[in-house]
Amino acid sequence: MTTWEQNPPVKLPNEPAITPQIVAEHGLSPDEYQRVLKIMGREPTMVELGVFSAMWSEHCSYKSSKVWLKKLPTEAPWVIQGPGENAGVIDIGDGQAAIFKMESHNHPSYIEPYQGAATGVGGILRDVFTMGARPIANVNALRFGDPEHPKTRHLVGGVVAGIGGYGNCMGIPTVAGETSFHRAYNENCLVNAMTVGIARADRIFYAAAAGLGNPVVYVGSKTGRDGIHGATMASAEFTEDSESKRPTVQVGDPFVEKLLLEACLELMETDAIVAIQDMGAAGLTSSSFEMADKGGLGLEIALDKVPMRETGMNPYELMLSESQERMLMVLKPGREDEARRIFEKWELDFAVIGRLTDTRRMVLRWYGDVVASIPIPPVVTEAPVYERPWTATPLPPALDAATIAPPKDYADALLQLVGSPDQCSKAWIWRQYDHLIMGNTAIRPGGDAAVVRVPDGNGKALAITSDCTPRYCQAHPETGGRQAVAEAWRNLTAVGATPLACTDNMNFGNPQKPEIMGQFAGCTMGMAEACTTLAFPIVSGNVSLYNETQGRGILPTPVIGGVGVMKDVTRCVDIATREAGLVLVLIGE
Amino acid sequence: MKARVHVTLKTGVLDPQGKAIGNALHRLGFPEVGDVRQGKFIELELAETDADRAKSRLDEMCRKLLANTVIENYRIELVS
Amino acid sequence: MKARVHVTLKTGVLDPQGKAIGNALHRLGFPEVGDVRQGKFIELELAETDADRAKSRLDEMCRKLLANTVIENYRIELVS
Amino acid sequence: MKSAVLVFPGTNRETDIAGAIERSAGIKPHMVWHGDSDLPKVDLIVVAGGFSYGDYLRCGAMAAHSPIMREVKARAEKGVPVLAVCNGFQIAAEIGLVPGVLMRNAHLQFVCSDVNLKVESSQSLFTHRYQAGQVIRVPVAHAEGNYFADDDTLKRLEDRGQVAFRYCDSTGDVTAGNPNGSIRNIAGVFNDTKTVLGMMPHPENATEALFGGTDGKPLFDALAAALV
Ligand SMILES: Nc1ncnc2c1ncn2[C@@H]1O[C@H](COP(=O)(O)OP(=O)(O)O)[C@@H](O)[C@H]1O
Repeated sequence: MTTWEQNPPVKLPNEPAITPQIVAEHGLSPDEYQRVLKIMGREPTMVELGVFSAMWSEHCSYKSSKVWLKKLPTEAPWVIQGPGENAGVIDIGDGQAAIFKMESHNHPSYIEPYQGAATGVGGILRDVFTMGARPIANVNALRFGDPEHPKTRHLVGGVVAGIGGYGNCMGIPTVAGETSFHRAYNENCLVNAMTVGIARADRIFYAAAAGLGNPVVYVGSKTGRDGIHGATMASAEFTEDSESKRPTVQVGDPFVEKLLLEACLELMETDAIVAIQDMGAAGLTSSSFEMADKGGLGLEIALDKVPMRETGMNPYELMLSESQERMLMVLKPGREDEARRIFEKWELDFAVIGRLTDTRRMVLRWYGDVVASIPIPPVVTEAPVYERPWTATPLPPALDAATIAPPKDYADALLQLVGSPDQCSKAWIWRQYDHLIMGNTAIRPGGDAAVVRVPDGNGKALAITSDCTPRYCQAHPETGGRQAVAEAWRNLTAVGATPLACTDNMNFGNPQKPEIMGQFAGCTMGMAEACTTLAFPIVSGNVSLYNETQGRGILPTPVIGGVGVMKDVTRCVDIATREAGLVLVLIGE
Repeated sequence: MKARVHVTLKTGVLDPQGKAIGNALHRLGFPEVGDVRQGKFIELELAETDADRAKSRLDEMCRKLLANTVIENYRIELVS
Repeated sequence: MKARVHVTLKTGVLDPQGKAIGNALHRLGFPEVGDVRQGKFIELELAETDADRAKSRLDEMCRKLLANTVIENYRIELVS
Repeated sequence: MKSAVLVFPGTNRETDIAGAIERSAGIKPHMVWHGDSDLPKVDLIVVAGGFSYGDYLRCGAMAAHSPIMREVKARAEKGVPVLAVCNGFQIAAEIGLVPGVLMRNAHLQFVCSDVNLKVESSQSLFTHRYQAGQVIRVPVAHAEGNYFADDDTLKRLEDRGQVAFRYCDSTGDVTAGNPNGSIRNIAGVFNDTKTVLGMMPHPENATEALFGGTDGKPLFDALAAALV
């Protein structure tokens, strides 16, 4: 028996007994709770239950999607880091790497469009700069309900302002995106944000902790009671009353994030950092577990040392808070003061909150008392993984063109088409995004793909695009998945770039329904096939399930964020027809 | 009738504005300043003479537009 | 001591935010709404017990930072 | 030309403007951190764009009271030229280096786009490489660029030729092309000695052909030529 079990954790004052109802409120099935009991060998405390609930949420564990995501190709000679880290990393030549990922903030954006979208951008930016990259471009893929729906206007306005508000203040240009409308998104808009950053290929920072006894350091903003249970919220279907009883949404502070970016990059110039991980969904819980697990070590944290925004916070809240603009780092021993000086210069909180141990346990202390002691590997390796039943979506019969009446007036039909919400100019959106800051935007939003010069990159540039056509995916997921990848690839080639790799954001309905799981399976297989054929691997991504309201799912929406490179930015081509008299050529079938 | 609506962030919700103002006041030599919170207030003219009805309409406006009750509280006041 | 500062745009200065709120309320079915003005208010905790001194310090804060007196008026209120 | 670019914690266009200066003057500016007390002896001080202190209260309000801005003001009063762009303009207006204030855009949205500007005066060290009346195209990117001043101030500005740039359409019509509601389409103003220029548009983002065009470059060329 270990010493931990001789001294079982103390409970919090007024801690309720764990009932099946409490287990269910934590989003754990009875079966999953049995696994918890087996791993712990005793009944967990509330703090421990909270940790399991966060770690085993759909959002953190990918329990429904994992088996399918494994089918995606993730390798190529130019891939430095595939899925599994904060973001994917590819080699773009000249000793430089591009680091990128896309992430969803769908549920929070529906509830509080401005803050939900803003913190979505904040989260993806952190994913990229934790790896040592300076972000150089943001992208966003948006899906809203019927333009006539009473909520749509409010959601569009708030989401666009939120994305702009965060990115503009950070000083990162938002250079591309896509926006479309369909009634299936009426009660469930999609907000997917992508960031692309540049780092030195030999200075990438990873999350794996190393070095027994090394200090574990908390930096950034203080922890408040924001979004407690947010990670679980993102994994549960919306119900009619979720608008009234919902938990708090996080508020972002882009100014603090800008400081955090500069402070992290400044510290990364030294060699003081061993590992670094941002605190995103499930905050301190997932960041600490990931770091310790990847390093094969244990972690002891004094939760009372965590900088707190409010009085009376308890260990449960500290572990589950989703306060924004925070990071966890492991430093080399003795480098704390050097790091502290940098973070204090940028007026950020800095606290040594723990040490690495060799116990492979997560031990959480509260003013000396142990309040949780959890073996780390089984939380990760024994996390539930489901092979959910699925039914393939049949290929719909081909439409007989003869059954469709020709338009009475072709000119009018054309006008209707270009004036439709999906086809009309999206300039009113990207005008609200600073797409020029940094002075490297060669092709602005409005074309097939954006082209952004790489700083200190010998004149080379990245091409960036995001694409998906949900109605194709609905009609036939495999074809839709293939098409999304192919479109991204084509958009990159169309501006003159060589496509290198992509990130994805899988937005789907309730995976416990076989037909929804069938959409997921189909899209993934289609994407895998296209990515393999085009040597266009997926290096990072995100899954958002349960996008469903009152039993109706959204359209299957696997958004692809593609990145390509071109050696000479002056060779890029946009869509403008510059002079009269030029010849238009149609290529392809 | 004239009404005033105060919208404030709920306690516990991060208030970056308030925090920034507090820091700035400290830097400017006002060390006596403690916690700072920023809110907005909205003054409306209403073509309505009945106080009760006005209040219930204002309540509806707050819930529909003026405040997001997920993160904000509101307070209604009839001024005249 | 707790204080509240209201900052409003001077009459004559256009208030696009107020106007936008007014329009949105009309669209949402509140035709009774007339003129709308938006302002901000700031709540501050002060480590100060003397009301007069507090007021004069707050006045200084307003002139130095909280309001831009070219376009804005401010009003100070001690709450407790 | 020796120059200094101020960097507040939330400044984010400092590299853009430093690049533009280097391209015209051939020498890198000093980047001066807001917390550093001493400002180097330079020929030009630049207050760059961004969100100095988050700009949560009013853009520029907090930065205006920083110690470094006191120093900038003192130097400006001695005649050292100051170029204040976007957030820099907001800060400069807050401390009275240039007249007027910048309010929230009339349409309430952030606006990033190319705009046409009419050069109102070529009689300054900033604009002598332009022709008076010339229409140039440079981008704006701001949420609070709605210039406002009272009638007396406006009259004084007009009488003394202190309006540097106005928004206009491609033909130079200054009753059109206003992106933010600025009074009399004013996009940039000088102080009364024309040694300080505050402007909302970003000439620094129009200094390379492929990246926004080159209509902003003459401004930096002009400074480099005047301040050798
Ligand atoms: N939310 C957005 N953010 C930035 N740019 C956008 C956004 N929505 C659309 N765009 C830009 O507008 C253009 C047309 O958008 P859309 O019709 O949605 O995409 P596509 O042409 O790929 O089908 C694209 O160049 C795209 O980059």
